[in-house]
Amino acid sequence: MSFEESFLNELKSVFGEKIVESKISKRRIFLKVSPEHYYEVIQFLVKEKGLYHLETMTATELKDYIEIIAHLGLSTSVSVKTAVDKNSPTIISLCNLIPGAEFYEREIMDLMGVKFEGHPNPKRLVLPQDWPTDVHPLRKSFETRHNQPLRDVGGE
Amino acid sequence: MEISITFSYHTVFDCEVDCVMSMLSELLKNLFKKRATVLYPEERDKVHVPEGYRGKLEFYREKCIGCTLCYQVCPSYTIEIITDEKGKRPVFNLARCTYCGQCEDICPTKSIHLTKQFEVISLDKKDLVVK
Amino acid sequence: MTPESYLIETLKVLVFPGFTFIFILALFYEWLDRKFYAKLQNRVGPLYAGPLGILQPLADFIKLLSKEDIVPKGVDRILFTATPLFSLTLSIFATLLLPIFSYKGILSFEGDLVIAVVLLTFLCIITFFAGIASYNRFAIIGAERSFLQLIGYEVPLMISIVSVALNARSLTIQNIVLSQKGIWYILGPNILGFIVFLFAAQAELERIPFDLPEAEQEIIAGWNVDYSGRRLAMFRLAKNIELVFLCGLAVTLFLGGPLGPVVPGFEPFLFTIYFIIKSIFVLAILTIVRALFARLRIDQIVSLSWKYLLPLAIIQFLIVRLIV
Amino acid sequence: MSTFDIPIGPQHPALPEPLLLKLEVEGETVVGVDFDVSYMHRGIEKLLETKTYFQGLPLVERICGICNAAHGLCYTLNVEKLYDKEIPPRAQYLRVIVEELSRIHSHLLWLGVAAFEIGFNTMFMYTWRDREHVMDMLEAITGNRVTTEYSQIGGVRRDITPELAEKLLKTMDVVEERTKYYIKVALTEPTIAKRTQGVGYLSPEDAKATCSVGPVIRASGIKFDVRADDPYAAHDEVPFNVITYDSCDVFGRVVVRAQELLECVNMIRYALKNLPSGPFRIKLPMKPNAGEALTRVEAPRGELLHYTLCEGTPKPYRYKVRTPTLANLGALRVMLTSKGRYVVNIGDVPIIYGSIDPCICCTARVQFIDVKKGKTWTWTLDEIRGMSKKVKA
Repeated sequence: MSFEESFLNELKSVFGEKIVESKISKRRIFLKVSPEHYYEVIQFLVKEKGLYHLETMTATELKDYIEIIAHLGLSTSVSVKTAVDKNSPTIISLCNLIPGAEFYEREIMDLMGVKFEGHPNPKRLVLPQDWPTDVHPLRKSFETRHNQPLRDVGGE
Repeated sequence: MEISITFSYHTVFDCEVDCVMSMLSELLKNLFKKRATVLYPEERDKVHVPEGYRGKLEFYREKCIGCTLCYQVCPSYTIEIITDEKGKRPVFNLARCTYCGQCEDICPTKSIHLTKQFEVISLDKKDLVVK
Repeated sequence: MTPESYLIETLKVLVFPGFTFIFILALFYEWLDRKFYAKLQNRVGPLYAGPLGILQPLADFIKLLSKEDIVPKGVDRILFTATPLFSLTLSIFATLLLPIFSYKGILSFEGDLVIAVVLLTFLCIITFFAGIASYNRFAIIGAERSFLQLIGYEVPLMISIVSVALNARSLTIQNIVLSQKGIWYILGPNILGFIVFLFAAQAELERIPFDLPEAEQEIIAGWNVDYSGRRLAMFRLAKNIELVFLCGLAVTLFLGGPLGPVVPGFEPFLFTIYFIIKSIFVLAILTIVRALFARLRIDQIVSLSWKYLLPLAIIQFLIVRLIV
Repeated sequence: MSTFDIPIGPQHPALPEPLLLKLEVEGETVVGVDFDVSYMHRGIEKLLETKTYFQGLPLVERICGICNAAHGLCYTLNVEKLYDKEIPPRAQYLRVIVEELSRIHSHLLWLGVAAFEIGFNTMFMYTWRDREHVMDMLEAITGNRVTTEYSQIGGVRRDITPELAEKLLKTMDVVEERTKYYIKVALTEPTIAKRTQGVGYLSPEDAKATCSVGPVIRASGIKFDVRADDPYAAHDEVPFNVITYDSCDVFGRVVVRAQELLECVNMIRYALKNLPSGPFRIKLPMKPNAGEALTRVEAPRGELLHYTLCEGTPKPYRYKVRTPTLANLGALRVMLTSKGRYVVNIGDVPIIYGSIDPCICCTARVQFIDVKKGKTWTWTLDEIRGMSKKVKA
């Protein structure tokens, strides 16, 4: 009964079926949660279980939805995943729970276009100022021009 | 929000003076030490290049079997595959090469070798291409 | 005054202990300072311009002269052009007071020590005006800092000079030098004064422990951020000549000026040699201080000078008052 | 008191990092700060999706010039988790050695830059001279001073020969003796003490709230080090102790980094002494099996995190890199604003900013947009180089 399994069973006992899926590997726990219970689960993890350290937040564009993952934890890291619909992605911001989440959410806002409600200053972090506001580079739809071989520009 | 900062460090006067003195002795010791800088253009031989340094590419045409593995693994598309009389062979455009050594690593017949030559500069792009 | 004495006087001012000599000495001191500083840090320092890089300061000076001289918009034009000229002329004027080839300088009259002290303060005020003239955020902060720093180190500097004057019972440099014929003041009661003078000189020249007005990391180049081309060349030359002046002043006040064992025939020649050797000794100390410390914050500088330099200067004054 | 803002801008002569700090200043005290990281955004995460895992390794190593061994190690550990094959222990030990060597060179580099920030040029010259010993060792072992390319997917590229190990032990004695001298100077030098004590204050509560990592959080008294909490490679066998200091200011960070240097030296000695024998590399197929992996590594600046989602194809579906500097930006803002009795002076800004050891090139990646034509495209590193050739030719 490794630490991860006992931790997971405890979470399951508290949240029951709210946790849709879960996966365990060495010192890693992946949980899939619906967007409504996302804030509730993370609040439980931060307040009761004392996982104050938010490692990072990842956004991945899958086939039909965008998956937001919040990785929490010091030694065993717990990753809470939620699905967000692709065309109008909005989710609750974690800034009042963990002030450190501000920069991770701003980066996802820039690159993936996910709106975070209640974010203290939703300004641009990573993209240049004059970048058009609707273009999000990390979306699969954003086509990058494949690199051509070095153009031989004549030269001397 | 009142911030109370407690400084509990020891700034006893004597320990500061002896540190300044030790710094002074270090300075004066350096006066007689040989200088650390190696004057590159003049003292070219003093620059020590260790074994296994990843420098300019060298290609042995006879060993190559044309498997184009190096083409697949090169991250910066330095390698172009052309076919000459003996078969397929890579051509390296050193203008793009980042000297990561992946090609030397993956080549089954060890026909690519990164030499210790680190001065890879030239006025003409033509001689940057390793045939 | 016969015509040729006029000629000799102008030659004195223009060539020997005057402008050309000081110009060469200033560049030589800058080269020596940079070379010694590099040697202390185990590196090479200027090397390529001339033998051992001795012409490097001259090369920098000429390069700056040939560079484009940009005058930014919104700048107070009068001050912007006047301050470099003033700082250059005043620092050369100050060096005329120094006794180099005999025990009295070219300009030597009753009470010329006061002029030297006034010029010291003038030079610092000019850097303040230079900062204010270029209407740039960094320059304003740099100017404000140079003034704050002036308040810090000015009083101890004055007291240490006054205690030397008290020791020699006169305000003229000539008498001070002559009264040191017996024992130099540094060996005599004025050792504390010498230390205070050195730290104050380091602050006047804005060198490392006190180089806040042009702290490269915080406010880029401080008060001379907008100056370029000829103006910057003049400012840098003025800074070097000021270095010569302060080393010379330290030598005349504390190390007995150009005095030393003398062969009757060649007095002026030997006096100059002694003067140069002693001021190189003072320059070496200044460079070691530059290599030894980190830069202090503005509030720390002012508190340091009021907490440590001022009491030292007052003790020095009391010692001289009691002994002499 | 009217405030006006001072830009300590992206092109600053002394700060080598392209980060714009907009400081609101009242006289000499800093009241507010806002920063902008968008000057070095190179689109690396997008680029990694167009390259296979094997081609991605040299690109990941070039995210940051100083801590590239950490990036390479984190990348290879991450991809190896997808294969879940057994990596030979000798490779793990060799990885720890090269990682600790690059930590020494990164901390020595930081000590020099921090001394330069407060105007102490002599210390800058000395630390960078002594760093050359470590750089020569890195060059001898891995073939290049900075981009080490040492840990590969499936093990390590080269083995350490006995005489290299011999030379490495000798270098470690030199480095240890010099580090002891620097610790003595850093602790007692009056001017350094004046410029760093009580500057850049970050209370433990703020450190926890802003999720800061690495020496910044350890200098506020919180024991958090990925090598101890979530051991990777051979860190569970190589003993070391986590250095913390409770002064919560720049001085604490200097002490933590200096002491960590000594820890690295002992770790390298221990790892060299009982280096397990056996192969140092195994062959892995080009195509990993599907799954997702999350790896955390203790880079010199703090906890570095790589996450990848793979769908069985040789190219990653999504690759996320979170560098330690991004985590410390929150702490930087807390440190730079004056509150109550704690006053930040303009003179302190460079040293506070330097104390988190920023590496902005890690945090951002370049993309171009052409506003006139409204077309946007991403240029890779090589095309930027191609472009520069055109300009030059």
